[in-house]
Amino acid sequence: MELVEQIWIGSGLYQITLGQAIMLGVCLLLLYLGIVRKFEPLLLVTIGFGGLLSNIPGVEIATGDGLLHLSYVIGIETGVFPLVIFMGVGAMTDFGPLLANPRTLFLGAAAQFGIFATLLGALGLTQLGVMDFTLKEAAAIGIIGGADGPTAIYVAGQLAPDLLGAIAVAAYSYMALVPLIQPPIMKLLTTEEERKIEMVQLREVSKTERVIFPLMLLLLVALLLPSAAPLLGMLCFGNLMRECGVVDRLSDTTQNALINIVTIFLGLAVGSKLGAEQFLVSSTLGILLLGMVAFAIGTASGVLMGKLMNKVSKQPINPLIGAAGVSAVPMAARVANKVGQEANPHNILLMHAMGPNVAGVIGSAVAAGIMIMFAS
Amino acid sequence: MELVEQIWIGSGLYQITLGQAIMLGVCLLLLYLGIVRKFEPLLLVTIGFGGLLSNIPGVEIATGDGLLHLSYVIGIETGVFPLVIFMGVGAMTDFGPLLANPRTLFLGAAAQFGIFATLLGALGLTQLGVMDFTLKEAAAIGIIGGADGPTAIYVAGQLAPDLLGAIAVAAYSYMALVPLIQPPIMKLLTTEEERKIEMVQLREVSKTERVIFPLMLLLLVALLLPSAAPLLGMLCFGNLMRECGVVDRLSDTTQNALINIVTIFLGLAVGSKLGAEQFLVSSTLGILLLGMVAFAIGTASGVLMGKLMNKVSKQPINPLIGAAGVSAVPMAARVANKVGQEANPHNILLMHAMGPNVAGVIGSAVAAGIMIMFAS
Amino acid sequence: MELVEQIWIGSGLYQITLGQAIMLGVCLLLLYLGIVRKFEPLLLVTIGFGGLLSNIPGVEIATGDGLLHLSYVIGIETGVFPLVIFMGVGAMTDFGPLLANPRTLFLGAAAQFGIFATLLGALGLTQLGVMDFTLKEAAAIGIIGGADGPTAIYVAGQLAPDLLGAIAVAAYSYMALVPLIQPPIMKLLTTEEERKIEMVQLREVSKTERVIFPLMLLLLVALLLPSAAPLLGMLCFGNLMRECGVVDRLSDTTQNALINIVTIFLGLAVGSKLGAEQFLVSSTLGILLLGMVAFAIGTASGVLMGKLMNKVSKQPINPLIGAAGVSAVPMAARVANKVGQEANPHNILLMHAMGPNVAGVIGSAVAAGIMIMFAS
Amino acid sequence: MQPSLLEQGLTLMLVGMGTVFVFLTVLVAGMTLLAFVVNRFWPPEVPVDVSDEEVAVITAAIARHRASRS
Amino acid sequence: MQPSLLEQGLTLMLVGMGTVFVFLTVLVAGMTLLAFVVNRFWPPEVPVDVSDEEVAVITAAIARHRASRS
Amino acid sequence: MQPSLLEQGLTLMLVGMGTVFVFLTVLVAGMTLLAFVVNRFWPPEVPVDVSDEEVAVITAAIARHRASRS
Ligand code: NA
Ligand code: NA
Ligand code: NA
Repeated sequence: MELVEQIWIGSGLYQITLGQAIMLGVCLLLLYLGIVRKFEPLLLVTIGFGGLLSNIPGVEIATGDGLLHLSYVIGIETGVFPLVIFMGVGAMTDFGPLLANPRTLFLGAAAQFGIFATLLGALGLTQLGVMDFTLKEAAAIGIIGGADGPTAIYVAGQLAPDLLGAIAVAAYSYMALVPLIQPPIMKLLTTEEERKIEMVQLREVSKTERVIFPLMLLLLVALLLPSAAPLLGMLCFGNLMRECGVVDRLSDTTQNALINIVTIFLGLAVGSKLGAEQFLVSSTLGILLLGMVAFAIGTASGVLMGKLMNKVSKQPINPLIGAAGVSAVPMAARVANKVGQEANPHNILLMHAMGPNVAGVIGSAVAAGIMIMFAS
Repeated sequence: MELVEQIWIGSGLYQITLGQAIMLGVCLLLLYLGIVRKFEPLLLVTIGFGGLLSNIPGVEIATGDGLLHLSYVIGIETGVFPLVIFMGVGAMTDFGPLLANPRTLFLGAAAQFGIFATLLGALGLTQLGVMDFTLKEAAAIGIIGGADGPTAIYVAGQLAPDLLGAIAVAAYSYMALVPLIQPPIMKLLTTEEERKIEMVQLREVSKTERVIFPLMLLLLVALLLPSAAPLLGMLCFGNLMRECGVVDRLSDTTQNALINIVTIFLGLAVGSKLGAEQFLVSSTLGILLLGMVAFAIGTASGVLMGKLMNKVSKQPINPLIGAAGVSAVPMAARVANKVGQEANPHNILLMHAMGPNVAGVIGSAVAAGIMIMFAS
Repeated sequence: MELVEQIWIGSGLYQITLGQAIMLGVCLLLLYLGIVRKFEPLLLVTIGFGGLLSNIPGVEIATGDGLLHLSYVIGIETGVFPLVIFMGVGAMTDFGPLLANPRTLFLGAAAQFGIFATLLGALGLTQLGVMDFTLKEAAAIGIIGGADGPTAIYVAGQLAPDLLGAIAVAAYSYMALVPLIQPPIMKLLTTEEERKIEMVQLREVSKTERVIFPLMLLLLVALLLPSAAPLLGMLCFGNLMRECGVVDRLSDTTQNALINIVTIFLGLAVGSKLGAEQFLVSSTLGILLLGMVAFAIGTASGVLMGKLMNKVSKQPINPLIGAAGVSAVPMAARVANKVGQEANPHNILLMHAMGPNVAGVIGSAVAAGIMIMFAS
Repeated sequence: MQPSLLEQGLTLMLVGMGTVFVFLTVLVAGMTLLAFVVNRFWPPEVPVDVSDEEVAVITAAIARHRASRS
Repeated sequence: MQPSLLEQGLTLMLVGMGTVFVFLTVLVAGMTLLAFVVNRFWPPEVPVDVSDEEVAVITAAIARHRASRS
Repeated sequence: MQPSLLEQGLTLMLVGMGTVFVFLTVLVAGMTLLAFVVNRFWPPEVPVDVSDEEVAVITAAIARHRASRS
């Protein structure tokens, strides 16, 4: 009888808190978004399941010697997992469209305004007494606006580990919502005529340029902004392996087995931060709201920069591709293409939008470097 | 001359103990069973070779900073390796047959009697003064009867690390002996008529059911028996990745590169526990004997439960499929199919036996949860 | 303004030292050799990029919690990375040509003279006051002459971590230079007649021999020279997985995903030792010089042993295959084949040279065991 | 009085097997309910890869092909 | 006096956006230079997969094939 | 008296090369024995991929093919 009581006391039904029950529901929602709605499934499925495991009452999974907590300590606290993911992203990224039209980097730069505006917003809410964020935390929240999952996780792991769960969930959720969030903003800020603009075809980029580009980018980072070197360095390393043509077996493994393994454990590790007592706090709501704002502002500033560049440039630039500057590769580029085709069915913007899209990845890594430099 | 003497003193011929020589022989036997007899080669080859390395006199491989000892500390003490293997098993398991006929779970439940009977046997031998096992150790030995390698290694790593080598060797050896151990017991306990019973074809199981099942199983574990959550949680995670259809690249890597890498180091790490001074003790003999008994009792109780269910059920149930309830996937299911076909050549029991077979995996993980809860 | 100043102070342009600038150039040279000249690209690209990252001023990448330093501590200090690479090499090596003609092991033995002669040279330079190497350091430098990357990294990691960067760079650079360094020496030491010698075709080697060979080698190592057991044990383990035919999925993963992942992080970790203050020291120049000498002497002693064996043996032996005894698989065997064909276009030495070539791997691992035993 | 090791084992066996059966019974109930709900509200579509008409067309084509070879 | 959190944020925004633009401007310059140098000194070979003659041969073959079917 | 570094190196060289040769000699002996035992007791089956008859058939087919082309 004593043993039966012990089972009952050890059971989840006895131990579960309201918060844990709510979080189990939230995590099921994330799984629903990932599986049924196909929102960034690679991350939402793994994070969501990690979150379920973290809210099982009474066992060490997301704490102590548990697998999820070990993954967190080994992979996120050290920054290793997001850096390896960045290496994989580098190995999967074709910088050709950017090399063919370097000026689209400015679109990727403008879209980072969302990051800094959100930082300011988070500090403003704190000043008003609505929220209570430190400068570090505000910086980490701002990075959501970079629309780049591993960058957000890397910065949050360095500057605001307590907010990591909310920041990662917000980043991946909004990245998935790009097709809903961006089009109204894009249409609001552009005229029908601007959306119809067709762009001249991109030039061929030679292999030599492709191989030298990651090295040049790395050296510029080293000389100008070393604090962005871990993130951009791994991106460049992955891209060099891809383009150099002599280590294809390493590049293949980086793009497949390695990034997949790390994605699984990254997701579980982020999920370990979805424990009820950490996630169900008022700041989470603030982060979700601010993240949405960050996206909207980033999109808007990208489009506005596109309009400006179209005015001053000799060659026509469709301002819609500015929206792709937020990153969210390749979703945001596809959205730009789709909105363009609605106005002009012959308008193929996809490759043109890939330039600002990958520029956005570089841009938010640069912004991340600045945040880490000043805020830490 | 001094140096030559130093080589001689450093050589294995000078340092080797009788125990090490015997263990080298035992490990060669394991390799023979794995390579020539094809007994669970993935584990017996890696464990056997790890055992060879561990019995090389005078070098740190299975101790200190050696590769095998590091694998043990990182992978087995923390439980990470068996949990990752369980994730891989989940990604490779088709729960369809079980979903089509949920009642076969009872067969998987009954077969777990072997576990608890063996626990009792180990304690009985201790009471009689023949052996000297603590409750924890007896619990870890009992799990051999679960016929599930990673579960046995996980439990032994948690409850009785000193016995891990013997338990793992026993578990995998007997799993490989399923085609020899089970048939006589199955034939003894069933009549020719029972063995001839044909079962109705299984219904199709929809994708929705397959996706929801691992989540439902996880939530039940969370609410009823959280101590089984690490093992069953990873099983469910792997299975969700398999069935959800949106993270196929993660599922593929889990089923291939990841599980293969972990299998290699799990085998070596288990092998590090085959050192002579740890393995050549009287308790090893007791464990090998008790493991055999556990298997026999598990098989018998599965078959007897099959007979009972056949009596009370409207639809016919061939009691042979009860033997598959011990796990040992998919060997035990194949054995049930083969014995069935000997009695009735038209009798295709394989898919029907897969239900209790995977139920046995769940059943022994549940039993493992109970053991860990009470004994630790 | 203060912030702008902070960026300037934090920038690489402000912080960079002359040494770092030189090292960035050296690493770009390594990348050039790897990518354009295709010198051992798997290692020179990863080491070179790791070296670039290590010489970025002002950030923790190759130190503290940085990814490269973590890789170094986890993978090189423990010896895990080179050992896993050796397992992969074992899984990729066909010992058939060696089994068909065991006497070619003597060629692999003779070529190790380069190792010990270089050890003596390093100590001689120290005695003369030109350099300042300890016995341990001299031993680690000598292993460059083994022409086997992972062996050199393993020994340097154990005996002379400070020299690891220079030793690894020397080892891989000279391995790539084999087609330039070896032919003149080979032609100098052999007559035209000797180079024309055709060898009798190798016998078929049965699967049984192939499976037993790695076990026999391991047992001999265990009994005679346990200090070589970690390296040769992993080589044998990989080869057993390859040949036993029952764990092909483990062998495949070892030859692909696993060795590729480890190669990436091994390269980066070695790169972390290319920091200016560690690499730009006079001893690096000494190591580069001694490494070249080691190669030349190893090649010469292999060829001379080939001449001797050709004299005393009944069956003709082309002395050129002795040069393949330095390892550098399979480059050195190809060079022997090419030089042979220059003298006699019908002379196909490739498979005959593979015997001494893989014998060289075993030979240098044995030499490494001796070094580790005495010097540590 | 502390129960003997054997008594502890006996209790663990009873409670253990009980828990295994209770847990798996609940799971059976859950799976049955799941099957009912899913098949009631989201019945799986019958896979219709090939329409009757297509079958007729293909059969005729094969017959023609065979006739032409003989 | 220590600047308020909001003032710190404002400065960080100005300096941050400034740095992003400066960095990316330098990168644009670098890429433009790179493209110029590479195309000047190592112009990519124009990929000539199919010669004119081959095109003629293939086109003729296709035409013949179509003619034979009708 | 402690031997000088150079003397230590010389000894290490002699003992080292000696050990390498002794070890590899034992290995050669082992491999020779292994080959003898394996070929004596478990001789490898001669691989018969293609029967004589098949060779004849294939040769004839090739000859016919060549003849038809000329
Ligand atoms: Na971005
Ligand atoms: Na079981
Ligand atoms: Na060598």
